[in-house]
Amino acid sequence: MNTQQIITKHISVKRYMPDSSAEPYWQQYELPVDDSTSLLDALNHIKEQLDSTLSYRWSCRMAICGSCGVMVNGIPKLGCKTFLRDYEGEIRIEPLSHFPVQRDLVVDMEIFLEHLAAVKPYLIDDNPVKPYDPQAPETYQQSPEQLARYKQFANCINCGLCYSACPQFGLNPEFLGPAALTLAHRYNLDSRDHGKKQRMAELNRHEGVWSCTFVGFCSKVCPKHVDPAAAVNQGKVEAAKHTLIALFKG
Amino acid sequence: MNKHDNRHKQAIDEPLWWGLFSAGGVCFAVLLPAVILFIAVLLPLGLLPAEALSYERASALLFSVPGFLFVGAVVCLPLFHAAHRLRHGMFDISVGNDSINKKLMYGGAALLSIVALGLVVAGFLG
Amino acid sequence: MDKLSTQRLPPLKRNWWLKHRFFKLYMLREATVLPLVFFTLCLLAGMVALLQGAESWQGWIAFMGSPIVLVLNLLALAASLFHAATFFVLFPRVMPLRIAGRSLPDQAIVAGQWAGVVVVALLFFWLLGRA
Amino acid sequence: MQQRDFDIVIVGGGGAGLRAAIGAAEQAKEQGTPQRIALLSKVYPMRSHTVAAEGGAAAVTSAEDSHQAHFDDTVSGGDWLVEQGVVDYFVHHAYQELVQMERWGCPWSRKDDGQVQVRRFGGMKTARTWFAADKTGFHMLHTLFQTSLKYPEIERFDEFFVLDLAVHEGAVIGVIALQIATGELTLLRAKAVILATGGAGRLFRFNTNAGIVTGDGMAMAYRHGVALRDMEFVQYHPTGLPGSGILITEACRGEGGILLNKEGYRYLQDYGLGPETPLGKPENKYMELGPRDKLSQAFWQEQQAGRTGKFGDSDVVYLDLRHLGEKYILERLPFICELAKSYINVDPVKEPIPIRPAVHYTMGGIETDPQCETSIAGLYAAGECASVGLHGANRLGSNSLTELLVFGRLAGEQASKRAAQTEWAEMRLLEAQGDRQQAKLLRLCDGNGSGENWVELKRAMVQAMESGCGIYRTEEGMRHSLETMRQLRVRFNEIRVKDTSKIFNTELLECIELGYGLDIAEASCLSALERRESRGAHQRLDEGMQKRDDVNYLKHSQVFYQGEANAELHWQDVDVRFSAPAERAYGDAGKGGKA
Ligand SMILES: Cc1cc2nc3c(=O)[nH]c(=O)nc-3n(C[C@H](O)[C@H](O)[C@H](O)COP(=O)(O)OP(=O)(O)OC[C@H]3O[C@@H](n4cnc5c(N)ncnc54)[C@H](O)[C@@H]3O)c2cc1C
Ligand code: SF4
Ligand code: F3S
Ligand code: FES
Repeated sequence: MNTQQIITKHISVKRYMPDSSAEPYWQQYELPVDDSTSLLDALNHIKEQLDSTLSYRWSCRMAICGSCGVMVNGIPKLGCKTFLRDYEGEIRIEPLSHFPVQRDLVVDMEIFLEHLAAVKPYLIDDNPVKPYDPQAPETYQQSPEQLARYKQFANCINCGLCYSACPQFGLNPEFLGPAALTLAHRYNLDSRDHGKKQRMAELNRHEGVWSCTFVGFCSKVCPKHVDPAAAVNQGKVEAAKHTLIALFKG
Repeated sequence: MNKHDNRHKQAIDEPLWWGLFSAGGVCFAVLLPAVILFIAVLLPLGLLPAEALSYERASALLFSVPGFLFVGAVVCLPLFHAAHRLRHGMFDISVGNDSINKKLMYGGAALLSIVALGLVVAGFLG
Repeated sequence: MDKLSTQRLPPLKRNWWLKHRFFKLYMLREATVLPLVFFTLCLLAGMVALLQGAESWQGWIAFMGSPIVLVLNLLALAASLFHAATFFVLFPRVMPLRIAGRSLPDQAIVAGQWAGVVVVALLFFWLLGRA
Repeated sequence: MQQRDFDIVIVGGGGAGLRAAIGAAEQAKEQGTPQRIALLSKVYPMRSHTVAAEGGAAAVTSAEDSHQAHFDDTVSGGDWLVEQGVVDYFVHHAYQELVQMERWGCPWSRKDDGQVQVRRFGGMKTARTWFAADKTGFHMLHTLFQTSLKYPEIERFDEFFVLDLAVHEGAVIGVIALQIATGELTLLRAKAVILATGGAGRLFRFNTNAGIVTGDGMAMAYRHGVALRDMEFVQYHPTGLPGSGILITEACRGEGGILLNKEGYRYLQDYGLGPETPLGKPENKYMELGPRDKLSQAFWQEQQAGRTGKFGDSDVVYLDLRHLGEKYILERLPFICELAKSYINVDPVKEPIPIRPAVHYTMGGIETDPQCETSIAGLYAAGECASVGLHGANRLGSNSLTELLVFGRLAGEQASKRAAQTEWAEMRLLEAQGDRQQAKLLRLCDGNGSGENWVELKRAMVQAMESGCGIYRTEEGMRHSLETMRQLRVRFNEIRVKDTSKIFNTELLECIELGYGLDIAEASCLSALERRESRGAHQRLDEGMQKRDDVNYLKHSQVFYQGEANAELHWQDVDVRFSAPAERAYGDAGKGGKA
C-alpha cells in the first residue's frame, strides 16, 4: 500500500485552562497528516511538537480502553478510532458534551462512574446453585446461546460517548444513562445471575429507564456496537413486568 | 453510594404510561394509516360508495361492541401515545414543569378517552 | 471527590435539537402526534355528530371536506406513515424475538409489521370500499 | 496537603491491582479485622493496560492435561531462569483463579455443552488457554472492576498519580500521590503497600503497549533500594501492526493462521520449528505455535536475508488467516478484524495482515519473594511490574493474565495479614517526604535550568533502547545504549516543563514518567550488557555468546540503584529444585525432550 502521501490539515481545538483564564477559547493548529493519521496521533503530534500545554486523555490507542472520547465536529468519537482522512475542511475538536469540563479536552467522568456503580454491575448470586469451593472449584454452566443473549451488551468500554450523545442525560444528569442501564441489563440477562430484583430498584425509577425517550443517538455513536438504546428499552419491558408482578404480589 | 438510597423512589406509574404509550404506538402505526385514509380523506372527498358510511350504517358500526373496541384502539390508546410524547417533548424543549405536564397530558388523554367511550355507550343505549 | 469550582458545564439550551440532523428527525418523529391529536379531535367531533343525528353527521362530513381540515388530515396520514416507519424498526430492538434459540432477523420483523398495515387497509376496503 | 489513613494502599488499578484489592478485602473479612483499602491509579481502573490483552489466560483444565505439563512448558519457555517453587505454586492455583473469575461473571467463551472452552497458545503443549473471544483482558478487567464495586471497604482514588513511596527504617509507611485533576499532593499512610503498576514497554519506540505503561512502580521501588531483577529480558511479540505496533493476538496463530515471507513461503520451518504443519491444523509448539522469542528472531533473520515485504516504511511479513473462512474468523477473531481494518485498512478475511515484531512485555521487574514481598518490609509487588520469578528469560503467552490473578490475590492476602499486625508510622515522617516531593515538582515547573526538553530526551531514550536492546544484541550496541541512558539521566536534571498550571497537567506527568523510565532503562541496559550469553529473549550476536551458558549465567541479574551514580549489578542463584536445565527445543527437535 503506498498511500503515505502527506498533506497539511488544520484542526481547531477548544481550549479551557481554568488556571489562567475563566473562559474557553479556540486554538488552531496546522499539522502534517497521512492516510493512517488518527485524531489521537494528531493530538500527540501537537503535544510533542507544537504545544505541550494541550491536555487530553488517552492510553491504549486501539479503541479498547475508552479514554480518548472527544467531540469531532459536534459528534462524540474516540480520538484513536477517528481518522483525519475522513474529514474534509475544518475539523473542530471539543470536550465531550454533557460532562463538566476540567481542562481542555478533559471532562469530569465522576457522575458516569457513580451511575455505573449504582446499578450493581456484578454477578449477584444470593442463592448459589453450587457454592464456590477453592478446593474443588467448579464453574457454572452456560451454553453459547445463553452467552449470546448478553454478550453484545458486555462489550461496553465505558467511553461515555453515548452520554454525550444522549440529550436526556444532557437535560438531566441524574438520568442513569445508556451505558449504566446497558450494564444492568447485561447482568439481568446473564443466566448465572440472580440479582435482577435488586437492580430493578434502580432501573424502575424516573431517573432509571423511564427517562429515556428512545432518541437512539447513543447507539449511533457507540464505537463498540453495543446498541445501548436497545438495552435500555428492553429494560423498560423488564421494569414494566417487574412492576406488574409486584402489583399482583401486593 | 449511600447517596442513592434516599432516591430509591420507585416509579410505579411510569410502566403504566409507557405500556399505554407503546400500545398506542402500535395502533397509531398499524391502524391509523387506514383509518385516516378512509375516514378523513376518502370519505369527505366522496370517493367511498355513498352508503358505505351513511348515517345509519355509521351508527350501526360505531354504536356496537366492535365499535367500542374500535374507539379504544383508534382514539383512546393513540391519545395516550400522544400524551406521552407531548409530555416528554415539553421536557425536551424545557417547557413547563414535568410533574404538572404529566398531570395535564395524561389527565387530558384520560378525559377525552372517557368522553369517547361514553359517546359509544350513549349511542348504544340510545 | 468533590466537584471542582473551576469546572464548566454549560446547560443544554432548548434549541439543542436543531444542532444535528439526527435530532431533527427525532423531533419530527415526536411531532407526529400533533396531527394525530388533530385527527382524533375530528373523530371525536364526528362521534358527537353521529349521536346528534343524520343532519349533523352530514355536516361533519362536509366539515371534514373543507380544505384546511383536509390538508391537516393528509398531514396526519403522512405522520402516521412516518411514525410507522420509525416505530417498526424500534420494535425488534425492544423485543428481540427468538425462535428455537435463534434470533429472528430484524428485517423480517419490520416486514411483518408493514404487512399488518396492508392487511388493515384491505380490511377497511372490504368493509367500506364496496358498494 | 491532604492526609488519609489506610490499612492497605494498592498502586495500580489493572488486573493485578484489582485482584489484590479484592483478595485483601476477603482476607480481612476472614481474619475478622476490618480494614480500609485504598486503590490508586493514574487512570480509571478500566483504562488500565490489562484491557488490551486479547488472547487468553492459561490453566490446566482438561483431563488429559497435567500440572506437570504446564510446569514444564513454563520452565522451558523461560529457559530455566525461573523460580521453580513459584511456578509450582502458580500452576496449582491457576485453575481455581479462572473459575473464580467465571463465578464473578467473566463471559468466557463456551463449548456447546456449557463448559468453558480452551484454545491453543504458543509454547504450550496442550490447549489450556481460557478466552473470552479475542478480548480476554478486556472482559477480565471489567469483571474485576465491576466486582470490586461490591466491596465498600475499597476506596478508589482514580486519576491519582503516585510520585513516591514513603519508607522508614526498611519498612514502607505510605505513598505520596498527586491528584491529577487538582495538582494537589495527598499523603496516604499505610501499613502495607502493594505495587501493581504494570510493565515498561514504553521504554521502546515500537511496542504493543498503552501510553501509560511506563514502569513507574518499578522505578519507585528501585529508587528505594529494591533490586530490579532480570530486566534484560524484554519480550518482542512477533505480530504487531506496522506503524502503530498495535497487537495482533497470538490467538490468530492458535486458530490456524500462518506466517509467510514476501515470497509466500512459511519460513518458520527454516528455524528449527518445522516440519510444516498442514494448513488449518496447527500443532502446539510447531511452526506458528513456537514461542514468541523464536518467532521474532526468525523475522529478524528473514529481514537480514531480504525476504521481508514492505508496508509504508516498515519491513513486514504476513499473517494469513484467509483459509479459516469468513464465518470462523468473524466469530473467533472479531476484534482483530476491526483493528486491521481501522488501522491499516486491511480486511483479514480477504488479505493477509502485514505484521512485524514489537516490544510487548517486560519479564523482569521488582524482585519479590515467592509471597510477593520485596526487600522492603510491607511492600509487595504483583503483576507485570513484579519479578516473582515466573517468566524467566521468556514469558509464555497467556501465563501473565493468570499471573495477575494468582499473585494479585496472594499479594492482597499477604498485605492484609501484615496490616493486621502492624501500626501506622508517625505522620510527620510522611510529611517530610511529601515536602521533598513538592519541592521536586516545583523545580520541574520553575522555568529555570538549561530547559532540556522532555520530548527530545524521550525520543533519544526509546531510540537507544530499540537499537541497543532489540531482538538481537551486540556488546557494542548495548554499551552505547547504556552510555546514552547515563547521559540522559544527567540531562534529565535540567528538564523543565512549559506548562506550569496545576489542573490536569499532563506535560508534568510525562516528565515524571520519563524520569522513571530513564532509571529503569539504565538497569535494563546494564543487565543486558553483563549477561554474556544468549537465553530466551536475550540473544547476542557476539562471538562465543550465542549459546546459553548455564555454568556462568544460570543466574538472575539484580540491579541496584545508586542515586546519581551508576547502577550496580549482582547475580542471584536460581531455584532449579524440580527440573534441571535442558535443551530448549521446539518442532520435531522438541519431541520426547523436556520441552
Ligand atoms: C496488547 C497486549 C496483549 C496481551 N495479551 C495477553 C494475553 O493474551 N494473555 C496474557 O496472559 N497476557 C497478555 N498480555 C500481558 C498482560 O496483559 C499484562 O502483562 C497485564 O495485563 C499487566 O497487568 P497489570 O495489572 O500488572 O498492569 P496494568 O494493567 O498495566 O495496570 C497498571 C496500573 O497501574 C497504574 N499505575 C501505573 N503507574 C502508576 C502511578 N505512577 N501512579 C498510579 N497508578 C499507576 C495504572 O494506572 C494501571 O491502573 C498482553 C499485553 C499486551 C500489551
Ligand atoms: S455503550 Fe458504547 S458509547 Fe456507551 S460507554 Fe459503552 S462503549 Fe461507549
Ligand atoms: S440517546 Fe438517550 S434517550 Fe435513550 S435511546 Fe439513547 S438513552
Ligand atoms: S486511547 Fe484507548 S480508546 Fe482511544
